Parts: sequence; C-alpha cells; structure tokens
Amino acid sequence: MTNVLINAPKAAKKGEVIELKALILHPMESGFRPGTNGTIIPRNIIERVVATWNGKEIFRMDFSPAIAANPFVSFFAVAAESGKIAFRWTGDEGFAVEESVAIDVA
Amino acid sequence: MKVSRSKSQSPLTLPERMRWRPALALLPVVFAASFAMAQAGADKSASDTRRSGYQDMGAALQKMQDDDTANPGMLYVQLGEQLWAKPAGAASKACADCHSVADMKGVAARYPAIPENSDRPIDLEGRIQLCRASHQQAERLAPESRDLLSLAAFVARQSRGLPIAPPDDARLAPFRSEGEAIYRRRQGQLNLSCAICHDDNAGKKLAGVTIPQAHPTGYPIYRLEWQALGSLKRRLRNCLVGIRAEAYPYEAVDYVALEVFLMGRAKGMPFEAPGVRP
Amino acid sequence: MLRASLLAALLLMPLATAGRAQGTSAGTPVSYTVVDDAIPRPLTASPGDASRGRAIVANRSVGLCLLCHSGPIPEERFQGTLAPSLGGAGTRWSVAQLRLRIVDGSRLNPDTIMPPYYRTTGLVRVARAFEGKTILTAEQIEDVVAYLATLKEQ
Amino acid sequence: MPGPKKGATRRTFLAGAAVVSVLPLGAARATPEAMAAAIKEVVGDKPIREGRVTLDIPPLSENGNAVPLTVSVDSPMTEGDFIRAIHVFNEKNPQPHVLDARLGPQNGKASISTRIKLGDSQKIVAIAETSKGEFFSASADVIVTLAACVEDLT
Repeated sequence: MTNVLINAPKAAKKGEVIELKALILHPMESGFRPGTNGTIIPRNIIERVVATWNGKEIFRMDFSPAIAANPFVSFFAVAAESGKIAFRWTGDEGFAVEESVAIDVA
Repeated sequence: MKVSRSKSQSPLTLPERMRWRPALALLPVVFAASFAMAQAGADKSASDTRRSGYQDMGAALQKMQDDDTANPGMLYVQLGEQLWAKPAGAASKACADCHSVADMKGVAARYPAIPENSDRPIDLEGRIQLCRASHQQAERLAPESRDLLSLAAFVARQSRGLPIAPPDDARLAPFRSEGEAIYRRRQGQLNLSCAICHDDNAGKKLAGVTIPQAHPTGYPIYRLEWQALGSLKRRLRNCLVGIRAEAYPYEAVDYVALEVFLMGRAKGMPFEAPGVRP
Repeated sequence: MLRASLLAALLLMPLATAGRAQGTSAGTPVSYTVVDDAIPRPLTASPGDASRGRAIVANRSVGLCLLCHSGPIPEERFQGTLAPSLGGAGTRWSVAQLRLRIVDGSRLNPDTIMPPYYRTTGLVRVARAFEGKTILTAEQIEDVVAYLATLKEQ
Repeated sequence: MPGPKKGATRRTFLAGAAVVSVLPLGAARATPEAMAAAIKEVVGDKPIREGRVTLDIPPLSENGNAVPLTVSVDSPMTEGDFIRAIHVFNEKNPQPHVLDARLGPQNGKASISTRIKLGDSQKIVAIAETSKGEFFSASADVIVTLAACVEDLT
C-alpha cells in the first residue's frame, strides 16, 4: 500500500522555483510516551528524508522525535531538467520508503 | 516506486501498486473543491446559527484541512482508494466491481440509513461491513482499524462540499428520538449530558478549548489529539470518557442512534470529510 | 422561609442516612446534614488545608475546577468560562454554603452543570473505574472548601 | 547532517531517548539551558545575529501534537551566496534540537515547512546557516492549549 502523498507540479518552466510537498503515514512514536500499561512505548521514528532530482540530492532533513506523526515536509527547488523527483524516508526498525514523481521541464 | 521494510506490511504486489499510481496522481485534481466553496454552496439561511467545528479552529488548522496536499486525512483517503479497487473475501470482489466512484457521491452525507431487508439504521462503517459480509464474503474489519477508516474516508471524501442530507425515511424517527434521549441524558460520575456542553455552553471555553456545537460534519476526522484518523464513534467515546461515563462498546446501537440524531441536527450543513480537528 | 428550609433539610435526611449505611471505606461518602442551603458540619474530624485545596482546584484531572471556572491561579493558563470565577467565592458564600455547593449542588438547583463532587447515587452509566466512588474524598472537599473560603477578592 | 556535527547531533537525540527509559518522564525535559547547549553544538562560538530569518508558527495552538511551522530565510540562493542549513530548537520538549534541514542553491528559495510536537507552551528558535558560515536566527513564543479531556487509554 502506498503510504505517501507527494505533491509536485507535473510540469514547470526551466529555472522556475517550484514547491514540493510530501506526507507520509508514520506514527513517529517519540519514545517518551507511556503506553496503556504505564511503560514507555519504544521509540519508532523516521530519522531522515532525502529528496533527489534525477538522482542528485536537492534537500534533506533530519527529524527528531518532536516531528509530528504522519510527517509533513515542504520545500522549494529550481526546475532544472525533466525527470524524476524522488523522496526517501529512513528511520527506526529498518524503515525505508521511497516514492517518486515525474516532472516535465521545458 | 520501491518499498522496503524489515517488517514488511505491504499486502500488495509490485504490479498492483504500479497499476494504481495514475489514479493516485489524480487525487488532488479530482477532489480539488475547497471547503470555502462548500460553505458558499451550502443551503444555510442567515438565521442559521449552526457552526461547524471547522469555524471554531484557528487559521493554521483550517488551512491544514483545506489543503489536500497537507491534510493528513488524505493519506487515508489514498489508502481507501487502493482498498476500494482491491478484491477481498471469498468472493474475491472489489468495491469497484459493484460501484463506480461517482456513485459514492453524496452517500456519506446521508448515512446512517436503513439498508434493504432491514429495519435498523447502520452508519457508513456499518454499510462497509455489510458489503464485506454480503457481497465480498470477507471478514469484518475491526472497529477503528486503518482499513475500515480508510475505506470510510475514501467514500466520505466523495461527499465533500455536499449538504448533509439524512434520508427522508419515517422508520428513522424512533432511532432519532432515542439518539436525542441519549444526547440529553445526564451520564457518568460528572453527571453531564452532551446537550449541557454542546447546546447550552457551545462557544464557551472548557479549559482553553472552545466547545463546539457537535455537528458531525467531517467524519472520519484526522484528530491531532489522536495523531490519526478516527470515527465519530471514537469521538463520542472520548466525550463519554471525559464525563467519566461507561463508554458503549463499538458495536452498540446507541452510537448509531446518536449518529442519526446528530446528522439530522446537522442537516444542510456542508460535509467536510476528511476533517482536521484539534 | 426558615420553616421551608428546615423541611427541606428533614426531607434530605433520609438520603444522608442511606449514605452512611454504605460503609466507610475510601471513596464511600460519609453522612452529612443539610441545613438551609448549607452543610454546617465538616465532613472530616480534622480541618481542611487551604494550600492542599488550592492544588486540588488547580489540578485538571483531580479537582477539574478550572475546566469550567476561572480563578486566581495565574500559573494555570487555560481556565474555563462555563461557570462563574472562583474569585470572591469566600465573600459570596459561607464555609457551610461552599461545602454543600461542592458536595452536591443539584440539591439547590436540579439543572446545575456543577458535578456532584460527593455523591455516588442517582448517577447513570458511571464508568467502571469510578463506580461507587465520589469525585473528591471528604478530606479533599474540606481542603477545597478551606481554600475557596480564602478567596475574598472578586 | 554532513560534516563533523552529524555524529554529535545524532548522539544528542539518542542520549535523550536513553535517559528517559531509566528516569521518570519529568527528568528528561529540555530546558532553556539544554536548548542553549544544543544551539552551541551547531553554531560553536560564532555569533548569532537576529534577522533574515522568518519563523511562522501560530502563536496559539489548539493541540501540541501537530503545530505547523515554516522557516523562511532571506537569501538569493545563488552558488556564491545561499543558505546551507535551517535548524529548529525548542525549550521544553525532551530533546531541544527539533530538526536539521540541508539546503543549497538548487532550492531557489530558502523556505521549509513541517509540523512539530510541543508538549507545552514555550519558545521556539530557528537558526539559519549561510554558505559563508554566518548564523541568523528568529524566535517565537508559542502557547499550546492543554486538552480538556484526555483520550481513553483502554
């Protein structure tokens, strides 16, 4: 099941600054919260998201447990060339999800 | 697309996932109607003092709900869209084999309703469970499970912007009365009723929180307190816990009666699902 | 007027007696006597402590008071607007009147939204965890009364 | 987090988690001092100047579980003059360093948005690092409303 929503324009003019937004389903369990039995629920967070444009890194963000559940991130990028914008989230318990969208740059 | 997890939880094969990508990409376009448009299009007279909980939220949360690319409820709508098309149960049938997505327009805005060959109302989640049992021959989904909420969110999303329109069915009247009786009954150690807070004191502050009028305009909602999507039943349970009353079990008919009453009370108000609430 | 109040007190007596019959374990109400619109005698042998009472009032999950009321407790930022400010409560009411209003305000106004802090009967669908228990203990009620009595300023 | 700071910051995150597993919750709260220390870890002894950074966060949040925030920095974002990193810090969450975003000229605009958890009302600080190694900051005070009723844990 796809647990990711990426929002990026389908097409952009070369040199245009576009906004990229991404949402991912993840509990971001902080490791500070007691569960129903009173013991602390183990930490389970996404630690990092890296965005690439045709394989070249354009943005990364390291998360702490203070990032909200189902993390949302948005940033900007200069439309340089047609191709693939990919997001890769990695974190605790071997979490690794990659998702990409295509963009036409003219 | 690549999904790798040490504890893999993806029941779909890769080709299946690929197949649904184009539909997913269309999501924001298909459902672009904003809540502002919904408000404008709603049939509300000037003397109507009813307010959606949306109107009691700050600008930041209103924006979170309105922007489909920022509303976390849309993650579940997307999951629901995938489940909608996925065969399930012994009949190996998908929702999509019987219904078009377009047919779902307005459905969530008129539930709870009494299904064929029955004399009792069921809510939207109940309708999904009934379809699973009778048409898909699939097991019941657990209350508040991600799959059930996602399917409900996907169906509810098709009614965004439409006025809440309970069915004109006289058989619902006794259930509406029962729901109203529960709404007005004092319960729990704190001896409070729904009406005491949400009719008599709506708009005032309970601690720092504005008490809403309790119109179920956006269910299932993404509640920040839950950090997840949840049903109207879960929200009702929260209130019951708050007044230290024994919550009804999820299967209780009492909830459906309350839902019939509340949806009747919100008749004509625009449907917002998936709503975002604090 | 006085006769009517006394009559009311007498009518309420059987309820109080019934309370006593339930025993004295923690959470089970001790009996009390309503005179006019007040409970003149403390619920406990030792007097309430105003500073403990303040802490109970300030605590959202113990006293619950600030969910509905505001009060002169500046460190608690979010206070309710459903009910009158607690400021001046000690001027508006006597200790005995405060006691009844907390113990069971519904005896004075059946439509009150004030929860009955010291009643276990006549309640519907109480959560199992709270069944047969009062919201506050007799000691806590006396502490809260002692605190509210100190609130002389509006 | 490229460069020598990576390990240090990462250790900070993990150390916080480890402490909590053995101490009561209250012991792991970040403090203004912990925030200052976390900032020093990123900035070193370089001066931090006010300005150029805009921290957009609602002054009042109805729920601390997801507080939207945007940090924008005034920068041409050219090869010779760009914003290299944006950091966000807080005073009262268990760990003071909330996020570390890495940018470059390819971003065109130095602006990021996300949502953070805030357990209580507190001060938030955003710090931007320029390609020339300068640091600029902005801060905001956020009031987080406490939930009136808590979720059923059963």
